[in-house]
Amino acid sequence: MSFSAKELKAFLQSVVETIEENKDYLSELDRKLGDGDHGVTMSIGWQAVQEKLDNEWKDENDCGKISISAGRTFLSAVGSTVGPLYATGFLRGGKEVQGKSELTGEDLNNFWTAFIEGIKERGQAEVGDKTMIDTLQPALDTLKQEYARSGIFAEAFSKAVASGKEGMESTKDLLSKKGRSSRLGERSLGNQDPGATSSYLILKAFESVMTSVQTA
Amino acid sequence: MSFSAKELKAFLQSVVETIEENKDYLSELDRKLGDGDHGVTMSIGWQAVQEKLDNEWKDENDCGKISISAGRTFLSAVGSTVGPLYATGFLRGGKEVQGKSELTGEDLNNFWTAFIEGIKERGQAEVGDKTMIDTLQPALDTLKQEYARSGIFAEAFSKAVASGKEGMESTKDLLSKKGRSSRLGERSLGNQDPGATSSYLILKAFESVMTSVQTA
Amino acid sequence: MKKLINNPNRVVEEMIEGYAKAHPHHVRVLEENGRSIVTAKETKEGKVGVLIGGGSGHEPAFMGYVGTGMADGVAVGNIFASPPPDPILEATKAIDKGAGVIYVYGNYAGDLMNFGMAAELAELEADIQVGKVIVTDDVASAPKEEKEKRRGIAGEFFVTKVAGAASEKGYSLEEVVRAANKANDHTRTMGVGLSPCSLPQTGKPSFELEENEMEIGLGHHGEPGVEKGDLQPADQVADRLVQDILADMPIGEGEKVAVLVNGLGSTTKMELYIVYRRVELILNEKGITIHRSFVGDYSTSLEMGGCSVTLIKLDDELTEFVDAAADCPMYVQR
Amino acid sequence: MKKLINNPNRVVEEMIEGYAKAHPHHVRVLEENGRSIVTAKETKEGKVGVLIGGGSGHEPAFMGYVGTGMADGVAVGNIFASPPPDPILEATKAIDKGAGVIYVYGNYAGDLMNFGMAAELAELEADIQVGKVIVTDDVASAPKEEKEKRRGIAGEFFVTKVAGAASEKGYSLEEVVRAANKANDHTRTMGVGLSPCSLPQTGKPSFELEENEMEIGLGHHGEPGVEKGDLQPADQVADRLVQDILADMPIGEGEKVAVLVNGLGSTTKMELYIVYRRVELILNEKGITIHRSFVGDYSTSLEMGGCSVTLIKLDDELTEFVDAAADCPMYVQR
Ligand SMILES: Nc1ncnc2c1ncn2[C@@H]1O[C@H](COP(=O)(O)OP(=O)(O)O)[C@@H](O)[C@H]1O
Ligand SMILES: Nc1ncnc2c1ncn2[C@@H]1O[C@H](COP(=O)(O)OP(=O)(O)O)[C@@H](O)[C@H]1O
Ligand SMILES: [Mg+2]
Ligand SMILES: [Mg+2]
Ligand SMILES: [Mg+2]
Ligand SMILES: [Mg+2]
Repeated sequence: MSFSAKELKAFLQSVVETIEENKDYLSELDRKLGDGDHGVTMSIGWQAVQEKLDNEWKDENDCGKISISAGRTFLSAVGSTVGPLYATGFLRGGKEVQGKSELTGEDLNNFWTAFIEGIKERGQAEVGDKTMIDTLQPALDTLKQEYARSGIFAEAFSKAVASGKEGMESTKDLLSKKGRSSRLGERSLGNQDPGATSSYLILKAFESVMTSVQTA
Repeated sequence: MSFSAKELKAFLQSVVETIEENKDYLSELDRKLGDGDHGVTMSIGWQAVQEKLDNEWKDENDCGKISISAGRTFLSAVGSTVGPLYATGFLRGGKEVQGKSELTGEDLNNFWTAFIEGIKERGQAEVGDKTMIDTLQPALDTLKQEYARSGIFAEAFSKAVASGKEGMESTKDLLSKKGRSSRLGERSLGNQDPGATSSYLILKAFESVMTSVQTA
Repeated sequence: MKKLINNPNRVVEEMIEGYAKAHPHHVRVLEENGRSIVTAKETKEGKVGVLIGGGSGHEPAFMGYVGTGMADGVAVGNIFASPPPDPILEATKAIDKGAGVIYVYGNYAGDLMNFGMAAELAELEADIQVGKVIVTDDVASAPKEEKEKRRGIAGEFFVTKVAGAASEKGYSLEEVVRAANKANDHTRTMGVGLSPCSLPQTGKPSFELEENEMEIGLGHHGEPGVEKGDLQPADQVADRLVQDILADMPIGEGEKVAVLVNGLGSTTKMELYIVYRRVELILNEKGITIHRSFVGDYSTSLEMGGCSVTLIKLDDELTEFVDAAADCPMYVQR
Repeated sequence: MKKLINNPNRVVEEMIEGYAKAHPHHVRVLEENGRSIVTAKETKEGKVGVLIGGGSGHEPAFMGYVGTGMADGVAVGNIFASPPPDPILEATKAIDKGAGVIYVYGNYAGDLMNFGMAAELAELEADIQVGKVIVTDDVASAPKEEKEKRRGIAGEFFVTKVAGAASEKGYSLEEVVRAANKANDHTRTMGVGLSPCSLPQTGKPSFELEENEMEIGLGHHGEPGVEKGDLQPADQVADRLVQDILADMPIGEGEKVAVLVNGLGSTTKMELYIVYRRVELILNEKGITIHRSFVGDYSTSLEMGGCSVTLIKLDDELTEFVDAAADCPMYVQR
């Protein structure tokens, strides 16, 4: 396996694209639970990342720098609730791989662990609160467990994504407790959380890059 | 023929009713040409007259007083464009029959002549301007001519109403020149003027009272 | 359309009640007539009274503009209907301080007749001298050669402000009338409508526009305008409005104006500032100096969507009056 | 819904441009960050800086409240989205006069994180002491026992006013924070929504209500409320809103309040005054004194239909601050 800055950028590029594709869907989910802007916000933020991909980062090989810069770029472009959350993810993840242009399975494992722990710390949400944590926490649990067991990161990550998907889907049956939809009560039932959905899309984008790395 | 205060009140009562029935229709006509309130305004004004009919005028026999009071009541209740116009009609008409509790054909002819001349003077509109004058002027012309010819007021008035009706209908093919719809240009074509319509309804109400007086 | 009201036939009464209760230090309703509202502050003996009015539904115009530096009294009509002479007359009597009263109102058949009748009565019955200033700022409502036929819309704000400030300064009736007429001569407005309002009594939209249409020159009561067309970007709309104003009242390089971007009711401040941005750009390019700007709801048409742009060309006198302080329940300037 | 805009992705930028151009004597945009707006007037050395902010779409909140007696600076987010730390931090640096800066913002996850991060950075990087006051006036947004979970809505106006007046008076940071927190503790708001707004980017209504429905407790961004039901007459709506406030914050006979009846965007002043009329009646009956009233659009949700009622219970200190003069582009008090 070889995961370099090129792959990291491919991952970011893939997130840009999946967010663009799912922009309306994410806003629609948020319209039912919150203020209807999640797709808009994600799009603004990731378009800012796109701009960096196209210019500043062209010759950058330090994975840490790229990830940290991605976090800052996203945050500065959007603010909002997800700005500090995803930004913290990329900042903390980036710190783990600072100075590295090639990442090992171990590095990637540390990246994602720091990424998700960072978001948890920033937002103080718990599983069951109907937030992105419902995607990210089970994904992290599985990743840790599977990576410890097999030592094969790509395999472990794929399983983590599957857990994240289940977690995302579980938000349909949850009452909102955090964020804009927290007062919705019963009426939040039946609707999937937008942040849980965008988190899944991000994990999924990473998985697809991992797959192409493996097959390449 | 006997036309006393009782008949005058019956006429006013009949206007109240016909306006109430045609309220939405008049507003709808005004919506196409103006600000959509003609039915509302007429209704507010005539409801105020109704209140007087039910109370203050119960024992009043002076046709002049009743008519003048009707004009004032209408004006105070509505203002608007038609307030001063119709009020002037009733004030001027009332002046002609002041102190009289029984009105002859001559009186009624004077009443309507003063009524319509008053409105013309107040509003300074001319035939063809697409206003109530397009109903009232031909009605007046016919009334004068026919009454001079036959000396039978009721008959002359009926013919006047028919001319008024034609005048009212002619407003459909006129460009607006006065009031709120005057800038409408071409687009005012095809729509009947609301004020021309309410004027016709008033004439018509008077005609029906005249008919019942004759047959009674 | 949904409205937060009780009885459609009593909206004006209840609005006035609420207004008087909310601002007891600013305004009071006359006992003589519930549609006459006057300033609650004592005005100076010898000050020319400034009286405004018209149909309601245009709030803050007109009742919101009673107060120091603006009007001393207002006569409130039914929705989109001129007030009758009574409340005008009563307010006239209440605000006259021996120097006469100026009436400022829009050029509508109803207002002309009702204010005209009130003025006659004031002079006849109460021996109060009345000066009448009829506002005709709406460029779209008649061609240039027939300016006297034009309607009064948002520009009435400037004419009222000038009359109020001139009277506050101690001008005589004749002078206040002159200044206010000058303000009117120097003022032009062009508007655009995007969505209709509805009268509480009928609930019907005041006009019809397709989901992607706008109408240039639409009247303040939903009267049809001069041109219906596809909704344009804000910049193009602003270009059109300013163009039409400048074609009608050329303003040379180096000349000075005040600008009012007025919301018709449901248009957000965000949109108004986006329009303002472009207006500033155009005037700036032409070398016209913007002395002061007003952006917000100054004269509405219930919940109509759209906006208007008003320019008033300023000389030194008008500049002073536009800058003068004012303190009204719905408009304060320091 | 139709909007007078150019590019949906640039509405906030263009609004800020227009705003800054319209009021150059009042506000200026920082060169360091286009989303930071500060007062154009020189503020005194040693004055506590007052910084507000949040998502845009609530105009006049928040950017309209920069000026004497209110805020010294504002950080402007995207529509309905908290600003990121950068513009908050830059505005903090610009308005600090050596006495620290108070942040007043609503209790939303995004604002908590972004203002929180900015405060940390201000202290770390620029050695500026920051006090944070989080507004939680929306009674509908959480039960009484969980007041700390409540959202901030129209009541933010009063908290900002108190912070601004306290800082103007020369209070220390600690004291300004205390006064602003007291204002928040004394403030309750209940709102009702009648019709949705739409984001320029999606054009979709923020929520759905039938033609004859209203929703009590609806959030300022279209977040679902506590109860959907048939549209009631204004009096009953007012009764319900005031009842819920008084159940949450009892106000005794003889106590004093200021009232704010706030429009959400497309609701007319006529309706707001009709609602005010009833609020006054209820408070009057209970022997509660209304010291001052505010009726109008103070915190909107784009073109949403509906209104909110806010009560702030006044002691002598709060009375002084509510009465204090203010001079902002979208709000002036004399
Ligand atoms: N405290 C929190 N921790 C983690 N995620 C959160 C938290 N609060 C909200 N979220 C997530 O944020 C999402 C909403 O994001 P978005 O719509 O972009 O922001 P906003 O709520 O400011 O409009 C929610 O769907 C939820 O998943
Ligand atoms: N100068 C005038 N003379 C006679 N009738 C007029 C004049 N101006 C307008 N009208 C009539 O007034 C009618 C409109 O009345 P209404 O809708 O009640 O008042 P407003 O125009 O104030 O809303 C028009 O249809 C027209 O017939
Ligand atoms: Mg959202
Ligand atoms: Mg009409
Ligand atoms: Mg009318
Ligand atoms: Mg948001």
